[in-house]
Amino acid sequence: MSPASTSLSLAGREARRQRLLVTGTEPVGPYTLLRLERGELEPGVPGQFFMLEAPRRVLPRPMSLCQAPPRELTFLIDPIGPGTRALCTLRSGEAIHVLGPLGNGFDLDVDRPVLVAGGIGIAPMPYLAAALGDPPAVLGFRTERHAEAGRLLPGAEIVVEPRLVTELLPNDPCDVLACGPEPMLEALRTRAPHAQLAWEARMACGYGACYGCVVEIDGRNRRLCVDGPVLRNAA
Amino acid sequence: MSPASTSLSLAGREARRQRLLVTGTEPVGPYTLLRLERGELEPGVPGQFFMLEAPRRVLPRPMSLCQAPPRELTFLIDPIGPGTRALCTLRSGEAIHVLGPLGNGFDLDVDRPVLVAGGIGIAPMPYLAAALGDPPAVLGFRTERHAEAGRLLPGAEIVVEPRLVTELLPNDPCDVLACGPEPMLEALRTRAPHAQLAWEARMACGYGACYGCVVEIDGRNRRLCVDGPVLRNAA
Amino acid sequence: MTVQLLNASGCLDALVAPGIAIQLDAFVTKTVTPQAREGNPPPRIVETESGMLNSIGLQNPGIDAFVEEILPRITELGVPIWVSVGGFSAPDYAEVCERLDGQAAVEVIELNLSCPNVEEAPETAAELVAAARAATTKPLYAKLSPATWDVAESARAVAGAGADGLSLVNTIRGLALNPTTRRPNLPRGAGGYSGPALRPIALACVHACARAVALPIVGMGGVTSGDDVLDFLAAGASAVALGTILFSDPLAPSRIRAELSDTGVPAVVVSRHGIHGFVRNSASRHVLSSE
Amino acid sequence: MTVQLLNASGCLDALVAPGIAIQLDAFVTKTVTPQAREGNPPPRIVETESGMLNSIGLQNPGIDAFVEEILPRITELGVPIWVSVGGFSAPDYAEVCERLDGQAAVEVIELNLSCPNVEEAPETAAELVAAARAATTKPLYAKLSPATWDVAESARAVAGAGADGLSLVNTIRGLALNPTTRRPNLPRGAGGYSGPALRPIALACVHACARAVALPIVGMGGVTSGDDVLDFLAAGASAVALGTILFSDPLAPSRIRAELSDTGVPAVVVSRHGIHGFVRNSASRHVLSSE
Ligand SMILES: Cc1cc2nc3c(=O)[nH]c(=O)nc-3n(C[C@H](O)[C@H](O)[C@H](O)COP(=O)(O)OP(=O)(O)OC[C@H]3O[C@@H](n4cnc5c(N)ncnc54)[C@H](O)[C@@H]3O)c2cc1C
Ligand SMILES: Cc1cc2nc3c(=O)[nH]c(=O)nc-3n(C[C@H](O)[C@H](O)[C@H](O)COP(=O)(O)OP(=O)(O)OC[C@H]3O[C@@H](n4cnc5c(N)ncnc54)[C@H](O)[C@@H]3O)c2cc1C
Ligand SMILES: Cc1cc2nc3c(=O)[nH]c(=O)nc-3n(C[C@H](O)[C@H](O)[C@H](O)COP(=O)(O)O)c2cc1C
Ligand SMILES: Cc1cc2nc3c(=O)[nH]c(=O)nc-3n(C[C@H](O)[C@H](O)[C@H](O)COP(=O)(O)O)c2cc1C
Ligand code: FES
Ligand code: FES
Repeated sequence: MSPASTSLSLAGREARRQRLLVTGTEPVGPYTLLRLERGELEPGVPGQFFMLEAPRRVLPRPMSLCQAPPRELTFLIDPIGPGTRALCTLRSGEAIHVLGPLGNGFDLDVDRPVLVAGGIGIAPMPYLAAALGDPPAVLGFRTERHAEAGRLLPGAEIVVEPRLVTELLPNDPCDVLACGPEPMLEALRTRAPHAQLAWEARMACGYGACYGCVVEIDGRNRRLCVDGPVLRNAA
Repeated sequence: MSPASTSLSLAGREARRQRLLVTGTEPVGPYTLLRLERGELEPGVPGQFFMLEAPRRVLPRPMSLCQAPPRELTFLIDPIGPGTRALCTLRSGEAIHVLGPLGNGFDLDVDRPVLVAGGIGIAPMPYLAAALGDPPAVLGFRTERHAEAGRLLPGAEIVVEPRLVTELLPNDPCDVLACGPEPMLEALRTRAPHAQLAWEARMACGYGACYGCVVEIDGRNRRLCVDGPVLRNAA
Repeated sequence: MTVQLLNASGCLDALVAPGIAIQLDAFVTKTVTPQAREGNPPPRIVETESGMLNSIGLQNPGIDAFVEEILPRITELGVPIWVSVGGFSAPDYAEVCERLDGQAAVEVIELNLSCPNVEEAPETAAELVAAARAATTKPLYAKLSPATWDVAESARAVAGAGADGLSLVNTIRGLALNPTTRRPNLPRGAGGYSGPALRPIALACVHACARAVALPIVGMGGVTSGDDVLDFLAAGASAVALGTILFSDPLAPSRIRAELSDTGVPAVVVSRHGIHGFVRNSASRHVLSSE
Repeated sequence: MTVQLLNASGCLDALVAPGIAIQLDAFVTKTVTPQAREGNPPPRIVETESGMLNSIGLQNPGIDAFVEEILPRITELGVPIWVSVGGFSAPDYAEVCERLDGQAAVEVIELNLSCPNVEEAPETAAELVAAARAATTKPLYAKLSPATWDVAESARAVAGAGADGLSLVNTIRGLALNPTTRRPNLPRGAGGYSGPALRPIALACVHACARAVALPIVGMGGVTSGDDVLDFLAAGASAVALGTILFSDPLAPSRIRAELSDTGVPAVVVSRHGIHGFVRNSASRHVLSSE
């Protein structure tokens, strides 16, 4: 069992910090699905994120919740550097500190949801799809191997580069909820003025303490960890 | 099998550096006996030492060879700080870089050898005793628990504080070969003018590169790793 | 003697994390400048092997918005408030200190004389302290950089200019490159280096300054544990501030207090005897007032 | 373009480890002073989380014994020799440089202007370089400390005084305490901080100086791998020196060359374009002469 948790009010929301046991890891294409005991943490709203302790690193790493099975939290991790590699090599029985849920998730009050994800941007989609009753989804990947991650979202349409997700967007009006690389989000921004987009930035703290994660919103530098990561395009 | 070794001439002596597999560890009282595959390293002369890579530490740690069983090298380690603790928690199958043998060992050309050790100073004695045909030996320890290490030197006389090894020294002339804490070595120095004493100093490199290990010998600062660790008292 | 724990300036937002701020003996604000600043362009942070680099660039709402909108709200927390003041000239420091002088809620003014991420003022640290001294009667803590050959000399200079205490240390300039492009990982090139790697440097600065001046010292730089806190006290600090550790462990203040309450306090006294030969009670006057 | 690897002064004894010295493009001696020095009392070293502190105190036999006994023997190794020169006043530097000026075996003189473990000379770095410049026609490399607010300024000053190159950086002062006694782990208190923790600081200094002056730069500070070497070259170094890594891996020179020969060289060129917009060929004149 994981040791006791502590609750914290961060940016007016309840979050908890607890040392959680790793219950398992499995490869998903080039990514790793990390399963943690849920402990006393709330899964939160789809699109919110958690700060995961990265073994032997100075700073934790922000990760979107991928799935919320009973008594577990899972995260889909792309090993692109030292922190994510350390997380992907965790073994069952090891434990890491986790803080969350953090930030603004997706607004689920939408009429015609369509989920759009590129690459590791698929990470928050399984939990989001479950909350919205498996709406239509389109996924784009760099290679066939990356596309294996599509199995986490059964029924989704999948394209592999050079084809792009934007080609698959329905022409009739819909509510886009998206996560992925910046070029994809920028493309959607013009295509779907009211899309809800989950952005990324390097984060040191994840709860508003460091001002490291700012992005420009309406000409002002705002903290993505507090005002995002999900932003309404128009906003 | 351990990867290939490289040979080096250091201070005019041949040494080798190789990544050696841990074949096992066993507790010996409060100490840990670390067993390594011998690879292509020479065990050297009793009293010589090796620099052992301490996992996740910046500097290696100097350790005297304890035993030289066929195809193995063993080291007796007292976990007094981060480096020795890291070495004591190594597991079979892990591997560390080892450099050696290094320094001046004991001069084995002695008529009436008596081995004297205090605490972890017992470390080089089993290999030394084997080379001299199990001469008489006296061992001093801080507690009964530490004294369990006496089993590495069957037949040795053992005293536990407040009693001191010096009480057990034979009165008729003999050739003392000793290793242990400074107060013990200083006491022997006065008792046995020609004793061979194995000293300690903090070492960064172990092969004469850093000048970190100097001790005062005849009013000059000499590198213990090159001119020692075994010094002839009178010298 | 209980150990005084503060946050390091720029490492905690009391309005976003009030539950953490109230665990501190004093809350230190992010540096406030005369005008509002948007700060430096992102990315602003990068991790290194045993620390991190930041290039925030003193993003803050400016002294007017601070006094009108922020100060009243953090005052409600009931934690003693230290305001960190920055600027680009002596008049800047004087202006901000003057505005704060009338604010009863402000217990201490910390002068950030050493931000590595913005252009520096033309005046020396001592001149900036003198300008601030003329503008306020509040206790002034001078925050010094470790990037100097003789920090004790700087300490004597700011003490002579009227500083009531020292905050040691600020970050030191560091650079990291992207392993693929080999370009600096931060747009401005260098950033401020903080975290565990900074600790030995910070301890050396505290140790040198504690011998050079009789002022109380808030020690900081890579503190992660109760053990680290004891090192800073032993080196001559009278209080300790937590920075980078708050990013990975927002609960560090309570954890560290627990670590200290086990074996801490006697060790503190012993150790400070060990270093100073006596316990510098005077050293804690401003911070102790928060008890 | 091949990468030039040297040892950092004080981190290798060519007479004890000739097999390592001959793997280098140049061997840099431990700092030599006018008189023999016994150095500081032990213990002289302590490890930290990601570096080490040393307080050797320039132990060396003095210039006479160096020229008579040591120089002839290291000359036999056939490796270009850089002699590190130290002292406690401008005349000290001038005296040692004058003695070395006539020694054909000496290719470069490196002026150690920044040892944190001994009392410093009263003169500025530039004055010490000027004194050395007047005493010898050999190429002079000025070795600077990272413990300064504006290292580029120091670089311009020593360049103006006649330095032909820069060695960046020396150690920075650090302190560690014994966890039991809470007393400094080194008798003199602070020591020189080196190793991986110093790398971001060293890279920032190289980056700043490469922009400030056109001199070749020997970069050092926490180099452990070929990847680290590429970082220093990208930051503007024309050669790289290995220090603390030699203590844990005496075979680092050959290992690092192997790491570089895999993907290294193109990366170097790319990366230095990335930083400078052009490859500073002039930068390598002294060190390249060792090819
Ligand atoms: C709100 C949020 C949610 C996230 N969710 C996930 C997730 O579910 N799964 C997942 O695999 N990743 C996720 N990320 C990205 C992940 O946090 C980073 O990839 C990770 O921090 C990189 O750390 P590292 O040490 O492995 O690589 P680093 O060495 O830190 O970085 C490697 C490379 O990636 C770049 N980089 C670093 N951090 C980021 C970042 N945050 N965004 C974009 N580029 C970056 C660096 O510039 C560098 O070029 C999320 C990020 C945010 C902000
Ligand atoms: C030639 C030689 C042979 C040695 N053989 C053995 C051996 O066979 N088995 C064994 O257990 N140890 C041996 N030692 C001692 C061992 O190297 C040190 O205990 C070890 O380096 C301490 O590292 P650490 O990180 O665990 O502790 P540290 O944190 O480095 O030190 C912990 C405490 O021990 C003190 N200390 C550190 N290094 C030394 C040292 N070299 N000598 C004395 N005190 C020190 C420190 O001041 C500190 O108080 C030998 C030392 C030398 C020089
Ligand atoms: C993200 C970040 C922002 C900082 N902002 C400020 C600031 O606004 N003013 C200031 O005086 N110091 C600032 N600092 C420096 C810290 O207050 C502290 O001096 C330094 O980080 C060393 O402590 P640490 O190693 O515990 O972080 C900042 C540090 C970090 C990491
Ligand atoms: C044990 C030791 C001794 C040193 N002696 C000298 C010296 O005599 N002269 C000098 O200029 N630098 C000396 N240095 C500094 C190194 O040359 C180098 O500048 C510094 O260690 C940074 O490199 P590193 O991190 O790779 O060790 C010494 C460093 C160490 C660790
Ligand atoms: S990550 Fe620290 S403020 Fe957003
Ligand atoms: S340990 Fe480096 S010279 Fe002896």
